[in-house]
Amino acid sequence: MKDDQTLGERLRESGISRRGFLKFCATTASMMALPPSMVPAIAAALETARRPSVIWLSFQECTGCTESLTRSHAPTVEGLIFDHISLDYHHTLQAASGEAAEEARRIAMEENHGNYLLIVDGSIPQKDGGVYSTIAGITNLAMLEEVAEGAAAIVAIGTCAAYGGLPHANPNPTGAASVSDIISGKPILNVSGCPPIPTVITGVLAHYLTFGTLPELDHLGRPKAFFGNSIHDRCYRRPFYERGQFAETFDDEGARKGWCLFKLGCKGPTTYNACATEKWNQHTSFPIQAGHGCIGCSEPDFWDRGGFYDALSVPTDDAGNILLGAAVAGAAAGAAVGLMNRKKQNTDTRAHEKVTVDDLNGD
Amino acid sequence: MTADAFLSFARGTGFDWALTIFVFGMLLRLFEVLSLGRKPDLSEGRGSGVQGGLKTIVTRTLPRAAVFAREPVRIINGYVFHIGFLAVLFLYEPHIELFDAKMGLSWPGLPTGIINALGVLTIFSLLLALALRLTSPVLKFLSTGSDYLAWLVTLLPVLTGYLAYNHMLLPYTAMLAVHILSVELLMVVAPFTKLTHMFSFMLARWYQGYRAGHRGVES
Amino acid sequence: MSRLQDIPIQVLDGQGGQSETGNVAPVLHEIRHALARLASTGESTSIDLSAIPFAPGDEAALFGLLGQGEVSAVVNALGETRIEETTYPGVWLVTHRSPQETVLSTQIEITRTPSLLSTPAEDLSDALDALDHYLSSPTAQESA
Amino acid sequence: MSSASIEKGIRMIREQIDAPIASFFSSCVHCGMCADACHFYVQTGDPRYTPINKVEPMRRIWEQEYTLWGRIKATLGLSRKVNAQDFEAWEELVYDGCSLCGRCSLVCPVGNDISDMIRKIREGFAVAGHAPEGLVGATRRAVEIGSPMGVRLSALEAQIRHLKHDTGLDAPLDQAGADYLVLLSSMEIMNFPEYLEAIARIMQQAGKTWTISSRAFEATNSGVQIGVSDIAAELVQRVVDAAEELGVKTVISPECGHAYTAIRFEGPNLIGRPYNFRVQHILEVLEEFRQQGLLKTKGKETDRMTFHDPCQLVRKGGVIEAPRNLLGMVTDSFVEMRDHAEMNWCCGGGGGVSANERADELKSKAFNQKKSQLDELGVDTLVTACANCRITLEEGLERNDMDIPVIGLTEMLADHLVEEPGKGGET
Repeated sequence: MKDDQTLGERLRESGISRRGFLKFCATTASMMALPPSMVPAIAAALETARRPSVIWLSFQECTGCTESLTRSHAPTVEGLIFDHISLDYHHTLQAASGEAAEEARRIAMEENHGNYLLIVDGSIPQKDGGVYSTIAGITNLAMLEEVAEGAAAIVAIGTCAAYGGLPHANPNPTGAASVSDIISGKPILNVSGCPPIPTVITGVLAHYLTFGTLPELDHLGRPKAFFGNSIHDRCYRRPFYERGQFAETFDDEGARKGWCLFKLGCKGPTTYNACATEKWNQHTSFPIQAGHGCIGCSEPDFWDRGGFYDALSVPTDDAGNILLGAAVAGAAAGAAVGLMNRKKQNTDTRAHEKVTVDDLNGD
Repeated sequence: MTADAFLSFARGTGFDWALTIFVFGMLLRLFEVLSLGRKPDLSEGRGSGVQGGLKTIVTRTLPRAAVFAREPVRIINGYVFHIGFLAVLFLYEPHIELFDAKMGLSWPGLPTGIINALGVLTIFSLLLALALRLTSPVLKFLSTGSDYLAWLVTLLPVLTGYLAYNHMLLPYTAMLAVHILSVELLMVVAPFTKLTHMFSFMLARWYQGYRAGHRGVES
Repeated sequence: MSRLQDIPIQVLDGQGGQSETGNVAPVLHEIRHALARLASTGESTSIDLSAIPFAPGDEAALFGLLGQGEVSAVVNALGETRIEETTYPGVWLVTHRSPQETVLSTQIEITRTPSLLSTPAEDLSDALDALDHYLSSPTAQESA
Repeated sequence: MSSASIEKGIRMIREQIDAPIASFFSSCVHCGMCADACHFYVQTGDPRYTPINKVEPMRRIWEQEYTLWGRIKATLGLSRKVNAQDFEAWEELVYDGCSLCGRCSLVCPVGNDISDMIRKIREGFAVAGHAPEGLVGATRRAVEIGSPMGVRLSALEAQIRHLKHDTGLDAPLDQAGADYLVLLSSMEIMNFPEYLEAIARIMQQAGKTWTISSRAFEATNSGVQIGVSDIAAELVQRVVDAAEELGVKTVISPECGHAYTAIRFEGPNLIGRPYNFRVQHILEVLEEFRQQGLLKTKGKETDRMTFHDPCQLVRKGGVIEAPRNLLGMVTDSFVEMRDHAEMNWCCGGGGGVSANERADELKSKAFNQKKSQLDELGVDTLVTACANCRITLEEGLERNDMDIPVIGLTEMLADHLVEEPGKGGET
């Protein structure tokens, strides 16, 4: 493979017709959540896009993000993209292991210094010098700092890399942190989700490949194209919410009729992701469609935001004890004030001298 | 602090504190009132004090025609924001869910569109209430800082709820947090302002009604 | 292990052409506006259905409402793409599939001719070259 | 004023505050509806006369003395203690600007009995030396002479002699075992002796025995009006002693508003025990006679007339139907005022205002409310059942050049009595 070819050239070389290229551009636009009117711009950009080197670091994670990516539903398109990136290090996927693998990483870093794309999944333990997760004897913390230094941009894949995720959940025994907690001064893009939607991962990579830049981000560093709307706003069950039709349990009539899952704890209103439109498994379905509320997995600290089955409008703590305590304290304080008042009144009553007409002239 | 963390605070610690202060404060006020006691009425009754008290708690909800004729706008507006506020509070499904989850009580709600419209109505009604307070000589004379504070903390939950639902001003998560926080502000402020009337009005009506009932007087 | 039909869930019939959520109507309105634009200014519009929040059955309901018109074509490039005119001329349903036949994206195009149908300009010169090449080849001269 | 007397006033107000008062202050939302119910505010347009404002010093005392929050505020210097200037400033509002008519209590949406609060705050103002001179004088006369107007027994005896001379009817003094002990207000003795005659004739027709106590003939209770419970109790005690000594079954409160509620409802609470006799307003007695067929009338008035409900009777005494039933016996041309019965407007002279000379101007302003009610109706005659209302109304009508006679209902009924042969009259 020649590294100086553009993506366009590369695609045509692999025998794709001009209509095929157009179709590729159209489906890529769809994947990047760009409007179909962007297709010509994508085609033009692909003609000049170069093949980048990619280093993928997996830290404190469950490999769910990689699983999600490799199960992406459109192997042709994503396959084409991955054929045209140089995935130089991904310890789950690469054939090399041990010292050879680390060697590949070092070579890629040296050869593409300042130009490679760093993809991270998993959080980074910081406590006790980061000893809780190491690769080849190197702590995740040290490896991240080392690799990030020469990266053109960093993509944090999954909620762990983006915001700390599950390892960061209270009480966070390993001191897990997100990429952006550690690295500054580099463009960082977060593709959150536990795991992220595969088409969103590839869409973001396609955007970077195509345009050579990171897309527009929201205040949490996520691409607006995918994370610009809440699940609730794009949910097909939204009309039921508006009409006040809710499933009360998972097996009642409302649940069978596909009514809104708000009362069953759906976090759709405060969760920003593309599940409701992109969906999963070849646009087949997503959790709400399957009858379970959104758990908000693409938001920071979603593990610590109250019960998954408590409605958003319900306070997260058990109010029972507070209520009882406050009630007892309030009643006691009231009674205490009451006693003081009574005492005061008794004193007044005792001090009361019978009022006569002579008292009325006030002197 | 991210919007999510802010929301978590509002739903967690913030709510705990607000609820504590609200319950503590309201019970304190209630006990303060009741512990002052009342001497038994030794005069021969013409009617039942208990009946009069219970009756007045209900009937005093309606205005006397003679006074209504003098202040129709103020009285109707009073109904509008009271009913609007209570409807939005008690008939919006997510709110009902709160009562259900915390108290095990639930009842049917209204469609969100209607709640939204009621919210707008309530906001305008509260604005009118403020305008009346600022223009009527009597209200202006009577009003203290505490009255305006009570007005503000009543308006905020309705306003922020409306803004959150309609995705205005702030992203939903942040606005929802602001909304919940504004309710908590209301809960904290209520026991120390005239908002205590939300409970004490029943006592006041009871006492006057009891006396009227005992004397066989209309009330 | 129970079979699918033993699981007490009710699968809603998605073919009924009825949408309980009411999510179909807004798409139809969007199509109508695009069609009006096409008629007055000639501007084409493409609607990517993967960006529309559909309930199970909504998509089928939409397709049912649009119906099938006079033209249907298949483009074999990077997998099969079906291009069908609906009963509303100018409104096309374009379904891109991968070689593995999974749907990559579904689009409704409001245009006189979907762009994928017309021959790319570069292909014309390639075709010319190919035909010239053939005509200059011995086989061609023989058959002439 | 000495700070000692202010201290006394504050202590007295503190003594008055009970659970109802605390619940009222807890409930007030400053909605201002009470202003619209008050003739002093409506006629002057001065927001200081808003009823709830008249008890503002009491509210501050309640908050600062009886609530934790108020104590904290006071400690932090966020609220000011009630001082001599406050007493000075509020005296006029508490006495001149309120006739204790109770209309505000009836319209308060949260149910505050504001009128009762003003009745109670007066206790503090009185002992602090902030009661109006006129009322203090009346109270002194009530205690020392037995009548706020200084009417002595001899004056009553003179009226009884007139009665005998004119009609041959007697008003028996101190007759033990009578059915009824009749009380009179000074005004009835001095200004409206027709009342005494009417009673005598009605009692005769009904065949009831009655008496007047030479020791306690006065019904008016200045102690209640000025707001000194100790004095009010003393005045009530005089009547109770007389009634018990004479062994009467029923004490009749005359055509007077506050005298009725004072003896009927406040009395037992003032002296700290229930009575062993009944107390009725004269209209209640007449209504009972009517129902028992003991009241027979003939002929009807032809004048167009209306009835002025005394505030204390309708809003605090519960006498609403009786006057209407009784009026029905003697007139077909009775019309109601726009706001009548429990919503009637005060004449402006109740609650001690008429005894407080310095309030004259304010009282006449407040009367305009009554005037506008009467102007609307255009009646020939005004009937009422309270001597104090009657005097206030007569003064007000005269000042406004309105030629409408004011008549007591009892007298009017007496005028229509069927004179049965052999029973009294000029035999």
